[in-house]
Order: sequence, then structure tokens, then C-alpha cells
Amino acid sequence: MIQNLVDGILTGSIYSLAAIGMTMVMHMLRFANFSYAELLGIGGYAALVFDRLFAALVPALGVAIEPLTLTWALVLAMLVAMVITGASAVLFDWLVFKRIRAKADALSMVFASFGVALIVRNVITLIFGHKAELYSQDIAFAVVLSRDPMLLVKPDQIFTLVAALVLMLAFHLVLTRTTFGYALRAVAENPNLSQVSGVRLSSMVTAVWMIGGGLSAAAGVFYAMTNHLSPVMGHNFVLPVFAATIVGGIGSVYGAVLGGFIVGIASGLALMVLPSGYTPAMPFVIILAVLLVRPHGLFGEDRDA
Amino acid sequence: MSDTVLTIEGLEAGYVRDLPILRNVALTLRRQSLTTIIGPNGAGKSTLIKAIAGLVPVSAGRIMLDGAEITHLRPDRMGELGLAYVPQTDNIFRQLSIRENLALVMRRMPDRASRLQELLGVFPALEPKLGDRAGSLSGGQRQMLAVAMALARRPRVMLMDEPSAGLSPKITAEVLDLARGLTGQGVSILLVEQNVKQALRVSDHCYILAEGRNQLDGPAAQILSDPVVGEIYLGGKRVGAA
Amino acid sequence: MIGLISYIAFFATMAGIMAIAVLGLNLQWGNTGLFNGGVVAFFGMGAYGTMILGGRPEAEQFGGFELPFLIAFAGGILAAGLMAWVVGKLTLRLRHDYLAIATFGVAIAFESVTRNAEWLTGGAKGLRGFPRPFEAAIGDGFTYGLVFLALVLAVLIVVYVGLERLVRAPYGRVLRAIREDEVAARSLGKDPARMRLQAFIIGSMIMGAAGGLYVTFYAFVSPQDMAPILTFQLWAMLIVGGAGNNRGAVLGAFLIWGAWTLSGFALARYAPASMQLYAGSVQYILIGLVIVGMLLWRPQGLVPERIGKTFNDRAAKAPTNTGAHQA
Amino acid sequence: MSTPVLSTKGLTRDFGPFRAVDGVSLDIRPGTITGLIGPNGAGKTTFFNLISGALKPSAGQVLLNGQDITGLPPEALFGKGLARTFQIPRPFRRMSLLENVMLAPQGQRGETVLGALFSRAAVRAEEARLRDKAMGILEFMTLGKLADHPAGQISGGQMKLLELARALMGDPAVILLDEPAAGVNPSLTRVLIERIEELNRRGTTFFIIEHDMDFVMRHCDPVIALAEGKVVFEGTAAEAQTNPLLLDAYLGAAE
Amino acid sequence: QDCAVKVGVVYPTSIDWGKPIAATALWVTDMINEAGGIDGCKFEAVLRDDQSDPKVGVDAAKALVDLDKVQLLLGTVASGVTIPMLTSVTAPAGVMQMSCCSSSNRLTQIAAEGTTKGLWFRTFATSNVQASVAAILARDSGYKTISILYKNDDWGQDIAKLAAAAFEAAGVTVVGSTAITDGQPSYRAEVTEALGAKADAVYMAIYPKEGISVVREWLSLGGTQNIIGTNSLKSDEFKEAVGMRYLANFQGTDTSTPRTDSATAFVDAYTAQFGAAPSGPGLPNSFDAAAIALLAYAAAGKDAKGADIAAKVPMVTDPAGEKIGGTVEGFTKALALLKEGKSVSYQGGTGAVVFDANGDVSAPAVAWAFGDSGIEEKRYIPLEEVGAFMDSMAK
Ligand SMILES: Nc1ncnc2c1ncn2[C@@H]1O[C@H](COP(=O)(O)OP(=O)(O)OP(=O)(O)O)[C@@H](O)[C@H]1O
Ligand SMILES: Nc1ncnc2c1ncn2[C@@H]1O[C@H](COP(=O)(O)OP(=O)(O)OP(=O)(O)O)[C@@H](O)[C@H]1O
Ligand SMILES: CC(C)C[C@H](N)C(=O)O
Ligand SMILES: [Mg+2]
Ligand SMILES: [Mg+2]
Repeated sequence: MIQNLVDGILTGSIYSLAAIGMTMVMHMLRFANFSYAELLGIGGYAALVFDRLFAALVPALGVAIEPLTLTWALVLAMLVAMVITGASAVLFDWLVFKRIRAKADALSMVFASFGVALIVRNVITLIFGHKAELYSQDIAFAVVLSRDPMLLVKPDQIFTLVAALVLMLAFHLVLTRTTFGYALRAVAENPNLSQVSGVRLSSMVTAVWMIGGGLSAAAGVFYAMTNHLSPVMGHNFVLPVFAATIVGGIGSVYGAVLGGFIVGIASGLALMVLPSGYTPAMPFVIILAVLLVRPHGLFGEDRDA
Repeated sequence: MSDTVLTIEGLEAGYVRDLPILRNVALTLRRQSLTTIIGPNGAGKSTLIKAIAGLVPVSAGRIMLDGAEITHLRPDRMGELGLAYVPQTDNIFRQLSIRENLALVMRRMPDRASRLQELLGVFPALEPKLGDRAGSLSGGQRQMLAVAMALARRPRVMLMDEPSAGLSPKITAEVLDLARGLTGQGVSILLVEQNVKQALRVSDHCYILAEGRNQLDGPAAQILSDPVVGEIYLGGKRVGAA
Repeated sequence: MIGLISYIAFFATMAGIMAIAVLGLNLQWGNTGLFNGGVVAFFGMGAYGTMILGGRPEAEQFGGFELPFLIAFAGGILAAGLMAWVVGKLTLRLRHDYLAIATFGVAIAFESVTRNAEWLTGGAKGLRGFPRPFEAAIGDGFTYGLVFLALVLAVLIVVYVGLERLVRAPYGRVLRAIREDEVAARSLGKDPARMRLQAFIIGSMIMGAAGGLYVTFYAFVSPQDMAPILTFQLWAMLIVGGAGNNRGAVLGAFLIWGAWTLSGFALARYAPASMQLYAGSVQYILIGLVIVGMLLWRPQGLVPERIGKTFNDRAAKAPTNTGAHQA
Repeated sequence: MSTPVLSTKGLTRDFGPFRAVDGVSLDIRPGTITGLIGPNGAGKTTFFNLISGALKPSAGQVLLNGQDITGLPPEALFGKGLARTFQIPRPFRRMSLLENVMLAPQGQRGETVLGALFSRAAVRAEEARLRDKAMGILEFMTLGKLADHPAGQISGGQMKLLELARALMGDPAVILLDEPAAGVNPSLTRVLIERIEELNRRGTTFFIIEHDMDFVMRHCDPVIALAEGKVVFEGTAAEAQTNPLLLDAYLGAAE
Repeated sequence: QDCAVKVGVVYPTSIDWGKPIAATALWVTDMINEAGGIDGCKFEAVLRDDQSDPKVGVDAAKALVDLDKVQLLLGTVASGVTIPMLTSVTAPAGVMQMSCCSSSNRLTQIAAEGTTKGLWFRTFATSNVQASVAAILARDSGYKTISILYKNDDWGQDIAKLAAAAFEAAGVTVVGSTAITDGQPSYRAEVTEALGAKADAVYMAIYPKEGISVVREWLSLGGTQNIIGTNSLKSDEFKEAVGMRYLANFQGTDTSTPRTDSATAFVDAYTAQFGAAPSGPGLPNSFDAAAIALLAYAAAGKDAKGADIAAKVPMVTDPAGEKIGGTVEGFTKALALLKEGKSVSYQGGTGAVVFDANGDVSAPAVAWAFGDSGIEEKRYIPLEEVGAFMDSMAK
């Protein structure tokens, strides 16, 4: 029970991380972006390439930072990957979304993003193959926090959790306390009016993609650290990340993080109440329940009000 | 420095390609003057203002601000050049608080704290609501906020699209007086109003727009007293309705 | 030659079945603005319902009532409608993305049930065994393909005509008004909750009909048919064809399904042998490019919604003459 | 004195700690054009929202023709002959102006599934009739030329007119208008007033929020003023004009 | 000679483990062409991807049958796709279909009903064999309790049930059975659940894709390294991703062949061809399916219909015939013999394949393990032993 709860929170922290970016991208660009989760894949693989490169160039970087499996090489690679992923997100926007945004409604964007997701995922497959890839062959053993009740956690996961919480706080403060944050929210609500209020639309769009891309790259790396890389990982993340975003309420950073935990915990506890085959449905049942009580998610706002 | 601050020549603009709403519109705004544009609903007044602010694509003609062409400038650059715009509808950010709305437009201003106090002095009704979501404001309160946002950056030229719509008579008078007063402080104002009589009383000059074209212009007082104009545009008497 | 006709008939059957489902979706989204992210669940409910009622009995398996085709088919449609009623009651007060994810959840839950509730749905191995209508009389060869196509087209036409009547009539006007602005519609005396639920149920029943035809055609259904990809395909058809326009919906179904199969076909035929193994990935990339390209080229869809097109012929309108602002 | 067509008893609405409408009790007599004035933020629109069912009251009652309609949803009230317009227009943006207006009448046969599918001839006839009527109203509002235009692509003032056209189309017994003249060209306002008065002569009751004092003075009787959620004045327009309280807080020195 | 005889191949090439299965089928086609082809013509394999989606698979099959006029179709993996292809396309059109990998019992049932008209074959034994072997291994390793993790699809549900029965029959208590649904980002909850049972060993009937996540998670949480896995985990990718040092106690099961060299020969030939040992499920099965079907086709002649080809299958798998291996030489010899009207006994990657009346194969089994050089066979379990065990279960 306790273990399932803790597992849920730890797994959820990756969803949370990705959902922070997702909620901002969705809020500002006003469409459900199915290609967002593919950025996890881009980030994960970009980090793989640079991790190998850095570790080969400077072998000293290749040692793990105890007690994590994270190496300095991977830390650096992750930073590079965040930039690369952000930049590719900006590129997709420039190539596709910007052009459609100019002419059509949100739903065309949704489906364009679906198309982009297909392309990205399969290009990754063509480049890296179907095989699973790992940053480190080592299996990071969980440490025993308590024997009764039995409680096991992996240091990497704790690290991810802390990172998610710190980033959440940072972004929430940015959005609610800085004029940059006001500008992001203003663009989300009314692009025209924000322009005449002196906000440069294209820089805000770029900023939000860079942030979203960077966060999802981090999520991708953290995920691959505790699991592994595969071209379909983005695809596997689409739903939980969406769910987290929606449960939290689109546009709310706190909501995204809480939503991530809720989805994680729901998956963790599902097995206690349902036969194992039904677990994939569990997060959605929770979402349904949350939305029935709060139709705009936990912290979401009614756009029409 | 020339006497005119804003010049529009042969302007053609519209929302969709090949369907101009404005045709060959010309207008000059004299420095420190209050010029009002009036005309029937759907005449193209808002479109004209939006075209100046860079929100509607211009297919022909030129817009000059202080001798520099701003025709195809991005809307967010206009503020830096001292041009402010109060839209007719959707003119506040509903999801942001009043304070955030104002902070947003003042974000590059060093003296934003004191400026905020000045603005609240002009619209005291906003003061108790500073922390509220702007979407919860009444129609008139929203209008006050919108004007305050435009004023915040101390523009040299202000474009105001029906700022008085929805305001109580008292506040309407105050806003119009405020506009008048601003011209004394070096601001030039281009106003669109349906509240014609009150607006013209404080204006220097008046343009009449109909069906996307210039119809008439002249000193405000003269337009106000012109019996024909009064009949057609000022609600003096009813003409030609089906 | 016969081969070509046979294949075209087969293709048209599949595309026709999907077109039916897309029409149902168009009523929900194009006209009512309901973002149904769980289309496959209603399609599936029609499919499983039809199969359980019409299929052959099997050991340790509920269902297999061997009801006549038409009754089983109607039962499947009703089952889809019933599910829509329950789901609609629960979720229709949600908006946009929220409704989409909630209905998506319903579809995932539905898939879970089909995968795991073995006694009811056969579990992952699926349900099988359905004597297709007239098959005994015609045999299962080429002619049967044509007959079945005729059946599908007949259903498609009935659904198309019915929906055209609905959406061109004041009924459709109310739906669109609710889609545009619920508050305003309510202030004009329209009941959004009731209308939405109605449109949702009707649309879902149409999807259920498509599902019923689908299992009848394949005589087999399994959770593999319940994958979210179907929801995506149907949506893509609607968006590419033009939401809000029934002709667009049908056109989109044929085009996207055509693109889906043609890309596989073209790769099999023309791609160099070394590429063959990457065909899957390349095909997905192609499909992605087609969708993105279409949206870049015609974001409103091939046949966009026509605003103002109502029940009566446009020409009946009197010439207008306004003079108030002719100075 | 005839029984009020609309009355409120102690109507109250709180937004959190803020009381926007504070125990308003009012009677609207049938056949009047009652004006509602008051400073910005006085609670006028909120009051309309409470009457029309768009908002639920925190306390108090609304009666329509003596029948308690408190808390009924707007769609039910429209059927009972109560229509309202919005201060900030809410057009059905991706529908033509004509469709916007034709939507309004209650109980159209073609609005049911069965009617739409099977009573084609009847529906067609009904539509033809509604179309003529709607076109008439649009022409009158100077919107005839735009009948086929999407309502999302008209000017701000035109949207206000459309708002009014929709309300008129339903032939309601009571119409609540929220600032019908704001943003409307004065010449056209005159036309609107004529129409309102004509309908009024035929028995329609109007309850109008308006800041245009010309309008209120000339056409509204009685006039009610709201301030900070409370009724502060009830009387004739002339009395309102000289009421010191109103002069100070609402009309201002300029008037 | 410019003539070509088209053969349909439908496998899920867009899915990781599908690609090598398809590659194997194409490789066999090349070998048989090199060995002489059919009536002086070449086989032309027309490969289509089914994306593991029934609609797409059926469409591909339909196009192959109608437009390319194939009389033989190889495919596919997922039973959920194979079944509608078979019942709505190939069987009605009289086309022969042979699959490498579909293991659903339902296919046996369909064949038994006569729906397939004898046109259906598969080189994959139904899951009974592997389940029995798993139980034998568990018993012989002295495990008292076992926890089952299974892929939540047709195959997995089936094998999990069979295995549970087999374990109980062997005196190994099943203390938990957890479904692994693919496409989940994390299997932590499932693993935690399975760990809770604290079993001596764990039985894994999953694919490498989830397997890597599940096993790494399992091990990192301190799960036992006593693992019994199905043939689906026979994968270098799996071995590498998990790491040899954790797989010392791993025992795999698979169907096999009476200890001939043919299985080893297949592994060597495959390694030479593709530069890596055969990993992933169904590769020898794909090889054999293609080889048997194409040899039968060649024997039937280039104008043969599906039924004619099917009729020749027993000639290729005749235990009394001359043994031929899965090499170009073997195929050359086989083609010559078949032309003379003699039957051959094909010895393939899965051994001497024999189909029963429903197109099913039965097979002896092996236990295998991961070794430094790849996959190593540890123990051969003859048909009799498997059979005896199954009989003991039936009581
Ligand atoms: N949804 C809401 N949440 C919080 N406060 C609200 C809400 N709606 C209105 N208010 C507040 O209630 C008060 C009355 O608003 P209302 O819109 O009724 O004013 P009004 O009299 O119509 O003003 P105006 O003439 O400016 O339109 C205002 O102070 C407003 O800020
Ligand atoms: N978003 C839009 N897209 C397309 N056409 C539009 C749009 N907005 C306005 N129009 C068209 O442009 C014409 C002029 O509109 P505009 O808003 O400039 O009028 P206006 O003079 O400001 O009227 P009002 O006094 O009613 O505000 C309208 O008749 C309308 O047909
Ligand atoms: C082991 C797998 C290759 C079997 C396959 N999953 C089937 O459905 O039969
Ligand atoms: Mg305007
Ligand atoms: Mg108001």
C-alpha cells in the first residue's frame, strides 16, 4: 500500500515534469499537442548521442554521481539535449504550426500535431532503430527506506521528484510573479491584444517552445535513466502526460504537477482494486472522476468566462 | 517638427484578401489634437484604427507616424513608437488580475509603481479590485481598465475605439475630459465614438466614414452644427431606412 | 480485371464503413462541437453488440444468441446508443480538450474490458463466428463482396440523407448555435444539455452502425480493433474532408483511407528492396506528411462548412435593400 | 394598478465576500418601458443575469406574472416569454446573421429530430415564414445586406444590433435589454427606439439598462437606479435627473 | 528468364520485432530463387506491413490476393490480425496462408470447423508445449512458488493460463499472476504487485519491448533472479539491456527439434546473413514457414492454386522423405527431388516440422539460457517427455 503510493509519486514525477511543459504549450498555443510527448524521445536520444560523445572525449565525465546512475557526461548531455529539443520544437512550430495557426482553428492544429508525431517517431526509428538503448548498463538498485512496511525507492527517482518540484515552483513563480509570465498568459488569452500591449508574439511562442522542449527533454532523460530509451517512448507518454495536464487544468503549473502525481498514484494503486489487465484504464477513470467534480481540472480556468 | 503627427494616405485594408473594407481612406491627425471619427455601424471605423495599429493587413496606401512610415510594422512595435490603442471589444485580459493587466503593459517602465498610483487616481473604481480577475469586472469597469492600460505607457498618440461605450454618463464625461486634457500634455488622440454629441463637444476635428470611405471632415464644432450631418449621423432625424 | 474490381469493392466497403462513422462524428463535432476522443468505443460497442447478439454460441462464453442479422445489427446500434447516453450524461458538461480526454478514457476503459472480460468479450482472443447476411445464398466469393458493398453503401446513403435533413433543418441550426455559444443559445430558449446529449447519442449510434457492419464484414472482432488509432483515423478523415460538411466527411473518409492503403501499396510496389523493411516507418512518415501537408494546404478541409446554408434554397431569399447608411 | 409582470423580492447575489446585488425588490408593471440606471459596477447586469436565470441568486425570489421562476434556467424562461440581450454581444460567430435570428423562435417544428426528418413540407413552410420575418427584422436593423455574412465578422455595433434582432424575433412578452444603444450609431438608435415603442404599444414590456441619458429621459418610465447593489431611486425620468444622489454619483456634473 | 511468381508476405514491419521476421522470409525467398526457383521462374515476395492493425493487415492481404493475384500468403504475427485475414480474405479466395507466429488456440478451432478448407498452416506450436516445459523447469529447479507476469494479449493470456495449470500440476504453487499491457510508460506498479507475492521464481511470458522495462524494474527492486522466460525473450537486445550478470539464473523455453544440426545451422546461417544472432521471437519459425510454403509451391508448379500448394505441403514435410536442410544446397536438392515427385523431410530452424490436420505443429522443446556468445541451449526435452507431462496433467 505505502509502497504503491510512493511508487506512484515517483513515477508521477516524470509525468509532472513533462506536464509542466505540456500545460504551458497547450495553454499558450491553445491546442492539444500530440507531438509534445515526442519531444521526450528527441531529448532522450539527443542526450544519448552527446552522453556517448562526452564520455568518449573526457572519460572522467563518465563516472556516476553517487548514489545516482547519472554521470557528469549525462548531465552535460542533458543540458545540450534540452536546448536541441527546444530548438526542434521551435522548428516544428515554424515549419508547421505557425502556418496552420495563421489560417485555421485549433482542431487542425491538433491533427497537424498528430501528423508531426508520426513523422518524428518514425524518423527516430529510422535513425536509431527499434532497439532499446540505455545510458548505463547498470541497474540502479533500490534502497530500502523501511522494512516494515517494506519501502523501496531508487535514488534516481528521488532526484527526479526533487527536480520536478523545484521546476514547478520556479515556473509557477515565473508565471505569476514576473511580467514575462503575465505576457505568456496574456498571449494565451488574446494574442492580438497582447501584441498591442507590446508583447512580441513570436518571441513568446519561441520561449514557450524552448521551455516546453527543455522540460520534456529533461523528462525524457530522467525516464530513460530509470527505464530505457525506445523510439516509441514518446508515444507511451502521450496519454499520461495529457491526463496529468487535463486533471491539473490547462495552464496551471501546480495543476500539472499535481496531475502528474495523481496519474502516477492512480496507476500505482490501480492494482490494489482492479485485476492487473485493467490498470491502463485506471488513470482515465480517475480523470473522469476529477472532471466530474471539476470540469476544468483542479486548477483550470474556464476560458469562456 | 511638422504639425501633423499621423498621416494616412490612400489606405486600402481588409480582413480577407481581395475584399477591402477600407477604400482610399485619407486622414491626418494634428499634433496635440483630439480628432474623432464617426460613422454608421459597420462603416469601417474600427477597421481603420486596427489598420493603423497593425492588426489588419494593409493592401495599399501608407500610414506615417511623425514622418516615418509604420504601414507594415508589427503591432508590438507600435508601443515603442509611442502609439497606444484601446480596442473596441476584447480589450482586457480576463484571466489576469487588474494589477497584472496593468503590470503587463508597463513592464518596461522604470517608474511603474508610481505610474500605477497615478492611473488609480484617474480610475478610483479599479483600486478595490486590483487583485481580482479582470473577467469579473462590470462592462464599464472593463472599459476603464482598457483605457488605463493604453494610458499607462504615456503614449504620444492614442487610438481609442469607443472608449465610452458602456460607461456611465459621469465616467464618460470624465474619460472624454481626460482625453481632452491629455492633448494639453502633448498627446494626440484619434477617437472613434458613437456617443457623437458628447465626443464632438471636446474634439478639434471630425472625420465621417461610411462604407469604408471618407465622407466628410471638418472642425468638430462645424460638423456638430451642420444640419445635414446631424440628420444623417447624429440621430437628428431619420433618413432612408427600409 | 475481376481482381481489380474485387479489390476496389473491398476498398470501398472499408472506406464506406469508415465514412459512416465519420458522419456520426461530424454530427458530434462538426455541428455540435463535441470533441469525442473515444470514437472507437462507440464503434466497438456496435461491433461487439452485434457480434454477441448475432454470433454463434461458444463454451464458457456469454452471448452467441444467433439472432438474425438485422436484429443483431439493430441491437449493436442500440448498445452504442445506450453507452452514449450513460457517457453523455456523465461527460457532456465538459468542454473541448477536457471532454476529449474524458471520452478518450472511456475508450481506453472499453478496450480494457474487451481485453480482459473474457466471459463477455472473449478477451484478447476476440469474438468470432458470424454468419454474414445472404452469405449462404451467394457464397463468399466475388459476388458477395459486391453485395456487401451495396449493403454498406445503402446504410451510408440512409445515414447521409438523414443527417443532411437533420443538419439543414432548424435542428442543425440549434446544434450549431450551441456549438458557437452555449450561454447565448440558452438565453434564446434552447436547452444545450438535452440537444447535446441527443446529438451525442445519434452520432454514437451511427458509429455503432459502422462497427456493426465492420464485424459483419470480417466476422471477427478483437481488442486489436479497439486501438485508439481508429479514433485518430476517423478524426483525420473529418478534418481533412472538412468538419461541418457531410460531403466533406465522406470524401475525407475515402481519401484518408485511400492514402493509408495506397502508401502501403506504393511502398510494396516501388520502394527498393532494401527499403522494404523500413516500409512501416516510411509509410507512417508518408501518412504524417500527407496529413500535415493537407492541413497546410487547406486547413479548413477540402469541403469546408458553408455558413448560412439552411433548409430552404438560398435563392428563395428576397433581394435585400438597406438604405439607412447610404449617405 | 395592474399586477406586475415581473417582480423581485429581496434578490441578492454574492461573489465571494462581495455582494453585487443586495436585496433588490422591484415590480415591473406590464406595458412599461422601465429604465435601469446606475454607476458602473452597480450590479445592473448581475441583476439581469439573476432574473434571466444566467446566474443563481444567493437569496431572494423572482416572479414572472406572479409565478415563482427563481433559479429556473434561461432556456426555460425564454419559453415563458422572457428574453434578454447581452451587454457584451454574444453572436453565434460561425453562423450567418439570418441563421442567428431565425434560431430565436421557440418550439419550431424542425427543431426536433422527428420533425426535421419526417415533416419536411411543414418545416419548409415554417422556415419560409421565419425567414421572411427574420429578413424583415434584419432589414430594419440595417443588417439586411449582411444576412448571409458570418456573425463573427461584423462590426461591434452591428453585433449589438444583431443581439437585439434575436431578442425581437422571439416575440417575447418581456424583454430585458442590456445597454442596447451603447456602440450603436445615434441615427440607428432612433430607429431602434421607434421600434421599441411600437412593440411597447402592442403590449411588450421592456426593461432596459442604459447609460445614454437622452434615451432614458425620453423613453423610459419609470426609471430605477441601482447603486452598490441596492435600489437607490425609483421614479420618473425627470425626477431622476434632479435627484441629488444620482447627480453626484452617476450623472456627474457634466449633465 | 523474366517471369516471376508473386508471393504475398504480410508482417508487421513497423513493429520492432516484426522487421526481422519479415527479413527472414525475404531471405528464404532469395535462397530458394538461388536454388532454382519455380518452373524456371523466380519467386517475387511482395511484402506488406500490417502495423499489427487488423484493418491494415486485411487490406494488405486483400490487395495481394486481388491485385497481385498471389496464391500463397505468408503471415502474420498477431493472431488478432491473422484471423480476419484468413477468414475474410485468403480462405474465401482459395489462397493458402502460412504464418510463422500466430499461436492462438482459436486458429485450431477455426481449422477444425473446416472454415480454412485445409489452406491454413503455422510453424508455431500452440502454447501448450512451452507452458509444460516451463513447469518441468520450475519443478526440476526446486522452486516451490512462482509468480507469473504475462503480456496482456491473445498469446499471453493463453500461455499464462496454460502455464498456471502446468505449474500446479508440477507441484509449483502459483502465487500471483499479473498482466503486462504493452505501451505503458512504466511497469512499476505491476512489478511491485508481483514482488509482493515473494515467490521463489518468476515466470515471464512477455516480449523484449516490455520485458526490458519489467525485468530491470524487477531486479532493481530486489526481485529474484530465478526467472523462467518464454521464447519471446530470446533476444540479444533483451540480454544486453538487462545484462548478463543478472541473467545467470534465467531459463528460457522454446519449441525445438530432435537434436539435429538444423537448428544450429539456422543460427549460424542467420548470423552470417544478418551479422547478428537470431534474436526476437519467431525467427526460425518465419524461416521454416517461408521455406516449406515456397518448396510446396515450387512442387505444385507456377500455375498452381492455393489448394494445389497446400496439397504439396505434406510432400515437403514427409518424415519418410530425404532429409534436406535450410540452405541453398538443401533447397536445390529438395527442388530436384520434388520435381521428380519424391517427397522430402525438411529440417529447419525449428527442426523437422510436421503439420497435423489443422495445420498445427507439435514440437519437442528446449531449455535455453543466455550465454556470453549468445543464446545457448541447455537442455533438450524430447517430445515424449513433453507429451508425458501433458498427459499427466490431463490425469
Ligand atoms: N463573476 C463575477 N465574479 C466576481 N465579481 C463579479 C462577477 N460579476 C460581476 N462582479 C462584480 O459585481 C459588480 C456588479 O457588476 P455588474 O456587471 O452587474 O455591473 P453593472 O451595473 O452592469 O455595470 P456596468 O454599467 O459597468 O455594466 C462589479 O463590481 C463586478 O466587478
Ligand atoms: N473580423 C472580421 N472579419 C471580416 N470582416 C469583418 C470583421 N470585422 C468587421 N468586418 C467587416 O468590416 C466592416 C467594418 O467593420 P468595422 O468594425 O470597421 O465597423 P465600425 O465602423 O467600427 O462599426 P461599429 O460602429 O459598429 O463598431 C463590417 O461591416 C464587417 O462586415
Ligand atoms: C509469440 C508471438 C509471436 C505470438 C503472437 N503474439 C500471437 O498472437 O499469436
Ligand atoms: Mg467599431
Ligand atoms: Mg453591465
